[in-house]
Amino acid sequence: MATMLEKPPTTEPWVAHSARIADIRPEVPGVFTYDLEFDDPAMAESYCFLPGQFNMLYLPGFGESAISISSDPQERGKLSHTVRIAGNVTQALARKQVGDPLGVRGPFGSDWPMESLRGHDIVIACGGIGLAPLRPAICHILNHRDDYGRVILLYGSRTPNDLLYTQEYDTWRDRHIEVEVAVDIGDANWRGHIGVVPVLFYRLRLKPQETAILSCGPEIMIRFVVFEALARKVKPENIYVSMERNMSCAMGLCGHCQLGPFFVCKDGPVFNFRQVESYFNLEDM
Amino acid sequence: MAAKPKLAVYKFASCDGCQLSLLDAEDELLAVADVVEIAYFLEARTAVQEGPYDVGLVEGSITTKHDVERIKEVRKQCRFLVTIGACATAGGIQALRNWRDVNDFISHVYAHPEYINTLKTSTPVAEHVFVDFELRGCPINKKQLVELVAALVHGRKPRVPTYSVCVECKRRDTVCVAVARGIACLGPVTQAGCGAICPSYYRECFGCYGPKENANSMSLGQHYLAAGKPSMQLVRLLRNFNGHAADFATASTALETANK
Amino acid sequence: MSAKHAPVGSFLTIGTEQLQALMDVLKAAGYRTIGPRLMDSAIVFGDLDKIEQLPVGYLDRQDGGSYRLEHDDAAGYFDHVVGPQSLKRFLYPPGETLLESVRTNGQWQMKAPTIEPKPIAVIGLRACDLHALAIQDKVLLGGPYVDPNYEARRENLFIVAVNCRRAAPTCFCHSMNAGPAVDDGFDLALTEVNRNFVVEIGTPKGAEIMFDIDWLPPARNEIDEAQAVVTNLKAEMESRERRSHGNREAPRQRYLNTSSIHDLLLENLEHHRWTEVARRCLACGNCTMVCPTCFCAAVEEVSDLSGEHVRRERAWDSCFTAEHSYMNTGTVRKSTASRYRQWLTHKLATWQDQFGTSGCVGCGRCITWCPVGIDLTEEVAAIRGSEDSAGAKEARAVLAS
Amino acid sequence: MPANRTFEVKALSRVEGEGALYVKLNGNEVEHVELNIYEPPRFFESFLRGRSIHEVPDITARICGICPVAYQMSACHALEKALGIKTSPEIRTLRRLLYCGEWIESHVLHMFLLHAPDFLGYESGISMAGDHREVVEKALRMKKIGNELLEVLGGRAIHPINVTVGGFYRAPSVSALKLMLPDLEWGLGAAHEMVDLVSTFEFPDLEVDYECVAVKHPTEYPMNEGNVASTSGLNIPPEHYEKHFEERHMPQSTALHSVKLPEGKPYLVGPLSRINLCFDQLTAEAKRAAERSRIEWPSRNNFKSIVARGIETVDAFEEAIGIIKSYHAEPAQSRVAYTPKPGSGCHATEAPRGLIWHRYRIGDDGLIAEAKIVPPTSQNQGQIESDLRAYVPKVASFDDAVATHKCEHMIRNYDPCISCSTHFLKVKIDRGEPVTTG
Repeated sequence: MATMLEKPPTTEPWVAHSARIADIRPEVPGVFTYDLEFDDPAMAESYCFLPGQFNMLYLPGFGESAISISSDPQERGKLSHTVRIAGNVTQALARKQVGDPLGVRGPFGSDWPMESLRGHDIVIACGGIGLAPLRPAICHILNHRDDYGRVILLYGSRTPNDLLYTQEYDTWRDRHIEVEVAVDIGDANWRGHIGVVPVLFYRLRLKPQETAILSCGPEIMIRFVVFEALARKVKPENIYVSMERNMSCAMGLCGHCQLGPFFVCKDGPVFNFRQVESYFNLEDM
Repeated sequence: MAAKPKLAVYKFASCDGCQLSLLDAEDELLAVADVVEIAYFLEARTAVQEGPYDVGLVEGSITTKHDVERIKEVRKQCRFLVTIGACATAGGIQALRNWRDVNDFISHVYAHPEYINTLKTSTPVAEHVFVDFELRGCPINKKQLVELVAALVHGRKPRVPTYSVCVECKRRDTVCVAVARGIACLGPVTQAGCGAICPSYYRECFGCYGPKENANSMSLGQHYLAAGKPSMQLVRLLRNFNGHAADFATASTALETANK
Repeated sequence: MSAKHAPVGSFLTIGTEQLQALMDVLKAAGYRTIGPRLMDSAIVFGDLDKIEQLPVGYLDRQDGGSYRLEHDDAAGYFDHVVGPQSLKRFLYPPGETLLESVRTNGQWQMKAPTIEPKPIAVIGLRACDLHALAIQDKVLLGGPYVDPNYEARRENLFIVAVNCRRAAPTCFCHSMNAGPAVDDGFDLALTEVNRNFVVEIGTPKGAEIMFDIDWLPPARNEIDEAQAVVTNLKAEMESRERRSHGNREAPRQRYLNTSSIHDLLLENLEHHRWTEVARRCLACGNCTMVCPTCFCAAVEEVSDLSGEHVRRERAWDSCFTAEHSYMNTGTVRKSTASRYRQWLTHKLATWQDQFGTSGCVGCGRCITWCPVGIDLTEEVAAIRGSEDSAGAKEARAVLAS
Repeated sequence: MPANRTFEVKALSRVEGEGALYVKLNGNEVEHVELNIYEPPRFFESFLRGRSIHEVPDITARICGICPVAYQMSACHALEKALGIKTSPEIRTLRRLLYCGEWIESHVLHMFLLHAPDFLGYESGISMAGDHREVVEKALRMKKIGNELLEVLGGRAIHPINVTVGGFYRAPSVSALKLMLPDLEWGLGAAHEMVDLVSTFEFPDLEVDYECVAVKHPTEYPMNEGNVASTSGLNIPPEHYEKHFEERHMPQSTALHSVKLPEGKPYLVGPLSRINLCFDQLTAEAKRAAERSRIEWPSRNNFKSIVARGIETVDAFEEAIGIIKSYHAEPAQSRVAYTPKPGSGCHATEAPRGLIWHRYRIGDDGLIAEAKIVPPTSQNQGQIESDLRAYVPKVASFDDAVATHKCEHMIRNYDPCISCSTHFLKVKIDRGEPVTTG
């Protein structure tokens, strides 16, 4: 089950910690990775997070945006966010440079249950920017490779140019993570799969009883991933999905990110499929 | 800092009130002039800088053949085109002609109809060219206008709510005039932005900001009708300054038809 | 004369003079005293100095989408019921600044403005609103994150509750177990009996305030009469409610059948009734604004033209707006049907999952202040009605077997 | 210089609305002068027909964003006459206060953002602020106070919502008005300074024998009530307006002008006319300012209307202070109730830029059957052209650009509000396209 990170109570929950952009890396068109450093060394020292959690990044004048953390949770002092430039805040972020200040509140939300999945085979099924919140999970697996069985990454994007972290795939493969990639539209050099992520399940031979699924991406993709997994007799309680809603306060106080009984910001973003299955196929939920 | 964005202010058929809002932003006017280059604004300055402009604010509706052409030119000149006010956004009060025979109007007002060169309809700018953003209101709210300018200067989305006047009304603690006084009020279907002024003066909202998103004027109209309000009163209420806006127009037409 | 100290749980009697004295004592103790006042054609909470400001002799006629005041010589000080506001306005105000940031030399200084709220004593709070207060406490104070501003205001609240002697047709506190009797969470509770007030001491703080007031021990029958007020009202609400069953002509008393309501609603998320109510619903947000428990709030960035001075402002929000569920990919709840469903299922069902209580206290404000008089009890009954139809029962039985 | 010259301003700036100027010169002889209104027609009088009485002030406000109060006031008074109702003295006073707010905001706007730049050699108030920041800032603060007065009384500055036939929807609270006093006191002082400043301007020499027309009241400086009076001795109730003033086609113009009957002469409305006719009714402070201006009143030079506006601004501030100081309780009734019934009524009030006249007929159905509105700028249009004919020979020695600018400056003496003219002005749009109807 997802666990909440123990956090010391804060008397000023709305105050962001000041930080600075330490590095900006263009990943794919419209997506950048921002490395951040806290101004306060004590904060930098004590800050930790679990795979799957997110921060509220604050650009004064523009607002806050919930962005999942994409760095290695074990690597203290390093905090990265891979951001797709889409809304008000992220567009402003795109205009920032190394050294520019911003605010950080977090970490918030539930995590991929890496501890309780020890001993399992793991299928990570994600699409587009959805790989970003799973990268810390992959890092965790690499840090504890022997704790897990077979690990398969099924990843899809629109075109080959939209695939995140391609330079890391070989490293991952070296550490026995099977990486299967599909794109909607290939190009002249593309030799891989064409199609959507759920299709990557077709050739997969799973040991369903021992397999866990971690999925993040567009809701429609997650739906089909779950469908494929269930069709292969993966236990529903071993399927985890990361959901997205309008996370605005991140503390379950503002009410915006509700999904059925859940506040996605604090009960999620990572849910066990069982928790959210009844809301999955509903229009406008 | 990069060069200041160039701003142009245009006028079509209107009362000037919306562009006046910029001059009425007394606390911010000089600050606005510091952050944007007011390159074309006939009501305020004689000097004219040549286009193209980064931002064009358009006041007024399209009512002549010449203006149909002129708005296309304006569009070409402006990278980002914003309509300000009910006239530019919904056709304005001039759009009342859209329900009547304009020749009848002309002969009623003008002794020499042959001099009058006008279209049968008054239409919003967006029916002629692509509009990047619409600022509602009759008149627009100067705070929203300053927010719009600030947003454009800093490259963000203007914070302009699309919810109902009721939200503002309740926040400011005004007792609902529809529920507590039985006044036919358009607040529940009208977009916020004015600050919910009218109900705080014990009178109905008459729709200056046009229909809110997901407006349901039909339901509201039926409710007032059932409460005994004359249908033509409701038709007139919906046909003020945003009568041509889709949701108001549909509801007023339905109420008018029901009356016949 | 006065017995001075009255222990918690004891009853005593005061007249109107002592009610004035109570206000004076509260003021002297540093409280801002607020209570029901007649303003702008309604009874709303306002600053209260003199008991003459109380709406004595006024009744509120309430029904779906309608509220009218009426003078009645027989009516007492508190024979109106609830108005458009609730305590939410004072503890969780419709707008406040959460964070202020100033940029100097490329550095942002961010700080939360500290608030030092003046203590508030509220006079005339009803059972439903006390329950609503307890619910907001759970939401804003009960979780891992506490709203510091609410907490600061809440700590300094003194409550003089009042037992209702009358119910509006929109009231259904009895079916939500939230009234009409005031049962908990007050410092003092009043029951108006023959132009006197029987006072129940709820807390040591309440006892302390009464210490300086010239009260009398109540006569035996006064306590009985006071207790009869609420038992009678409850019985009356139930009987009116029974009489109004299926009888459109009878004066209606709202009632909400709460049995298995959680599952009832969550099993009917695709019920056609949501689409039907959306034809009438204006998605205007009034129900959420007047609801004493609704807590949704938007946090907006407010910036000056230079972008160097920035505030984060919180304002009441509503799940009926498009912005409420807006993500970069668009608004999740596009249709009015889905927004109404969100509101109702949250209020009556998923609230239980989140906070272990219903989000509804049966105050009826959402019915009265809905501009078109949509009635949540009717909506639930409609869903339950079709659920309980023979066909549905049969279908469920088949599924269960 | 060539014998045949034309000065042309395709789009007049720093005026409200859209107009053009065309002057044709043959030697020193003015052949043709035309103030062309090309603002499209908006048909207010037509769509007022069939509307409810209570909607009229809301609709007529939309004629003009700069002086909506004038439109609301003339309409309310005219309709009250048609209904045979009389408002209380308290309402009358509050209406005057509302008018003070409009005069302040409109006059200060015109003086410092639109007109003063002409005298000081700037193309706009905004660029004037570069060298005279303090003056512009002070003016903006004065203007803001006028707008705030409109907001307290009218709900908002542009298109106020609190004005209705019979009075106000809600009387302003005593405390809200009293709160304005310190600002108004400051404004009074600032207005004096402004009069002193604009009095030092250099005024072109253009003395005209104006027929000045304004509302005149025996005891008050004219705003809301009085007869229509003129310097030639006319003094008539507003009901007789149409017997003495008429819109006429002038041979040198494509537009119709209001003229005074029977001689068919153009006439002048606006602040200069008001001061010329009603100097005695100015407040003490305003008279003091007028005296300090060292301008001889009555004045025949409309360039000095900027000083007249300043004096009226002093007047408006002082009046506003007086009204608020004596406002001790909200009136028991904020408006007089009425039952719609057939009838006719007309009324004239004083917009910042001059007399404005409305006439209404209420039909048997209790709705508006007929409306006629005569705004100030249309009345001034003939006089503007006449002034130009007199002024052009004086500036003909300058090159075209300077001469054109001087003509434009002269037009701005009138604070012309073209937006509001158009709903009734006969409009010809001549851009070489075929003239079409409908």
